[in-house]
Amino acid sequence: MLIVEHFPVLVVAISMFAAFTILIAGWLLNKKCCFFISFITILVQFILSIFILHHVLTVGTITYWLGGWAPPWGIEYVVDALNAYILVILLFLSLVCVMYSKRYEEHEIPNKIVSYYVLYQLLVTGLCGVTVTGDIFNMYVFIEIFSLAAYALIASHGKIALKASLTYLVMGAIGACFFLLGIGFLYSVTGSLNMYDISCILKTGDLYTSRVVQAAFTFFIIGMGIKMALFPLHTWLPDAHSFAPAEISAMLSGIIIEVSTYALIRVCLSVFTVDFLEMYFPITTLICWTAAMAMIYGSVLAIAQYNLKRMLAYSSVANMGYIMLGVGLCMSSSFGLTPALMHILNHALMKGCMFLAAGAFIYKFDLWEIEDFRGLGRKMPYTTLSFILAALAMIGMPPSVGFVTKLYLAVACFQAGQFVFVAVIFFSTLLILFYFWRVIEYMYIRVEEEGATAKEVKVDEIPWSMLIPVLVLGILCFVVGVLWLVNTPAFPLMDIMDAVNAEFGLGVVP
Amino acid sequence: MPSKDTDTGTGKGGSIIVETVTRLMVPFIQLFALYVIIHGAGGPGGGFQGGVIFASSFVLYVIAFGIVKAGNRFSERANIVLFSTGVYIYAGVGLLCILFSYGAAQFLNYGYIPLTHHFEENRALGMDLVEIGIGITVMAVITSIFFNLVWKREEVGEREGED
Amino acid sequence: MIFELDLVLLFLVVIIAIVAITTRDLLSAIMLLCAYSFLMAVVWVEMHSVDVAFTEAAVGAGATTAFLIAALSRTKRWEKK
Amino acid sequence: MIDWLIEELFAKYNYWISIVLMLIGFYAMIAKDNLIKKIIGLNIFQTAIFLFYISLGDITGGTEPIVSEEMIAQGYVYVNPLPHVLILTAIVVGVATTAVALALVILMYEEYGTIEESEIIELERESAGRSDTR
Repeated sequence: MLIVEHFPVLVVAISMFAAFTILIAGWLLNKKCCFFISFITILVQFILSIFILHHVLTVGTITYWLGGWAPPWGIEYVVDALNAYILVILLFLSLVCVMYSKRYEEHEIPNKIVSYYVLYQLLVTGLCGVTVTGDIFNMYVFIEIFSLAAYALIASHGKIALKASLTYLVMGAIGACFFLLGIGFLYSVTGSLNMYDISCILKTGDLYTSRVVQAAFTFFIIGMGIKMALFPLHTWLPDAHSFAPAEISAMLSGIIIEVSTYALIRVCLSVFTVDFLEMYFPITTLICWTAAMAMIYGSVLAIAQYNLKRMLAYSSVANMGYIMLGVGLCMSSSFGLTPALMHILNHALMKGCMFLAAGAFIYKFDLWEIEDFRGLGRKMPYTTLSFILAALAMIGMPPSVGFVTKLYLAVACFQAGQFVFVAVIFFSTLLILFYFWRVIEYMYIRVEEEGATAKEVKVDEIPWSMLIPVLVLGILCFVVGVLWLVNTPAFPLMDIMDAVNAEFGLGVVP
Repeated sequence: MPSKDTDTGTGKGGSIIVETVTRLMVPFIQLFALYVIIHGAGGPGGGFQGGVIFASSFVLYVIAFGIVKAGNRFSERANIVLFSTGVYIYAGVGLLCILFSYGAAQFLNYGYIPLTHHFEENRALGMDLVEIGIGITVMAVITSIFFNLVWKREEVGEREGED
Repeated sequence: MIFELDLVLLFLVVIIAIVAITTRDLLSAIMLLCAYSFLMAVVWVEMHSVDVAFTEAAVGAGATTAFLIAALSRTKRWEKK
Repeated sequence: MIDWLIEELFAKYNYWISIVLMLIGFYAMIAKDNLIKKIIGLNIFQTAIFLFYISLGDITGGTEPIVSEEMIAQGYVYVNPLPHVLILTAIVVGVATTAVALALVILMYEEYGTIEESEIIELERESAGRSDTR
């Protein structure tokens, strides 16, 4: 057995170890060491995940039988191109956020640092677990672990965040229970919990027309729809995103709802397979229309917000629409899942950068409202610069990541013959331009109204450990966009996409 | 560390009957909890249930003697060490399997830990070890949650446990 | 399993659940939830899942009730209408 | 008609009751104003799902899944133990969720002085209104 094949389980186990090491070290030794343990652990995990991705692309899928029990009796970890890709993204963003969190949390909650990092590490454990597992019940357990950590982390600043966290908890518990019910329905017809095994039994047993299977599918869609804030079920999202600490907002928007999306994609395509979706074609059409409504609704409500973080939260609803549009179109275009997966990475970069920058404004000057940002472009040049880079990427300036997504999505719509969605993409781009332009205007242009104070502003930047993550993400918004377009051998992003599409039998125009 | 002005109202101490019965019952409850933990592999029960029963003995103690007196006997630090120890046992056993077989066996494949000479016996012993680890963690976590919920302190960090 | 016993227990469970969510005294609601969990445990013994019944009796009726009462001792007992 | 009733309603009574309990719990989670009531509803909802799972594993005339070789040889039929194991895990998750929710409720009570959701929203709106006027 190759040592690389142990890495999927090590990614989860190391993280869990670290969580409790932080607890002991933080209470018995020193509060300062919590951050370093967390940072080093996530760095190691990130390196491991890159090895996993490399192995998956060069050799093939990793399957790992936990405890040596053969599936379908034991728990199996399966890592293919899709998992490995998501794993790398999530660990990269976690690394960036944990780096940012050092100064921010010392400033905001100095006496709860230990609990904070323990929960953060548990959050990463849960997210990694969802990603690597190939067992549907195991996936449920990990979803609950990361959700529990997320509830506590959102509430960590107290006050108004408590209400947001409790709303999220109630909604999230309903979603998770629906997921559990879906598993129960599937188990009752197949008698198995291993995803690959279930899909085989469904196919060979000709169970696609069974009502129980259809009900299970509906429960999965609704359950994960709540967790990933799909349009009509997104009501917990704006509060949770706007009152959480900055890096948790970035994680929520960039990773947590994306991992839920991953779970949905995995269940739809690995368990139910493309054949099932083709049999019930209205499902994908419905997903597309819901996504289109989410794009418009999120953008319109984002315009109505005065609070920057709340505006970004509604923008997340719109961006989930982009991802789901990609999922909905996956069977009718030659790109397959490419636009959806592409936007998962792109959205993580853009939203991560913007939420971290918004947190920087709060950290430095306690500024929440967009109107208060007058002249911020001179006071904090680097932070605002990276915010602007991410905003331009979100609007879709070539060659940024947002442009690449929109290009691929639009071409996919043309291929599918769904011209109305092209119009929707175009319209939502206009709306995005509108609401980000407002921020840019206040930051750079409307300085004069302040009068004399505008002249004597000094550069007053955030500390380096916070600035580097923001800058890195802001610059990556454009670098990754170029990488998507040119596809160099060193960063074979398109090869990953091709591997994913080949695995699910997508990307062939019918 | 214990705050005198708890609003739980249980600090007065109850009747002598309740206190004496509690004193008598607590060791038996704990013994039963240990029985449940050890017999988890072959019958109903296991680490989680045993841990909860063990923790419930502390809950009973709090109900009978009041939070202040119980709180003096309850060490936050010892509790933290305990519930980390449990996780270390659980995950450590899993990692030892990989180490002892030089990477040939999977995580949690207990058969490869050289406790005895039989593969199956190793597996049973490994399972017991894991149950004990889970039991310790659950006991500490449930006690900790209960104390944090019932006891108003300066800062209450909400903490949850999964085993 | 004994069909009649099962049916009676399950109806009792439903009634207790309805009363537990409608009563305005939160302490009695919590105690009813405790009773609900115990009856559930009996139902599960009767459905031959001893392990789950054991856990439900320890966790649902024991730990959860203790947590809820602990929380109630720090908040209000009566629900407003 | 009678056959249908017996077939669909009566023979599968534990599934129906599980659904009724689920709806009760769901109603409490959505409609109740009191936060502790919401948590009670959450518990009922989860237990209903557990009932569904246990009903899946149960068979008429089965025994507990703790059997020896001789008992199987004698023709004892034991119920499916896998759902039981799943439910053990789900119970753990459920109690963890309850604990987190209760911690949040206590903190909210200390913050707002009430555990009624509508009053909290009211208080929040007031404080938001004040921050707008500043």
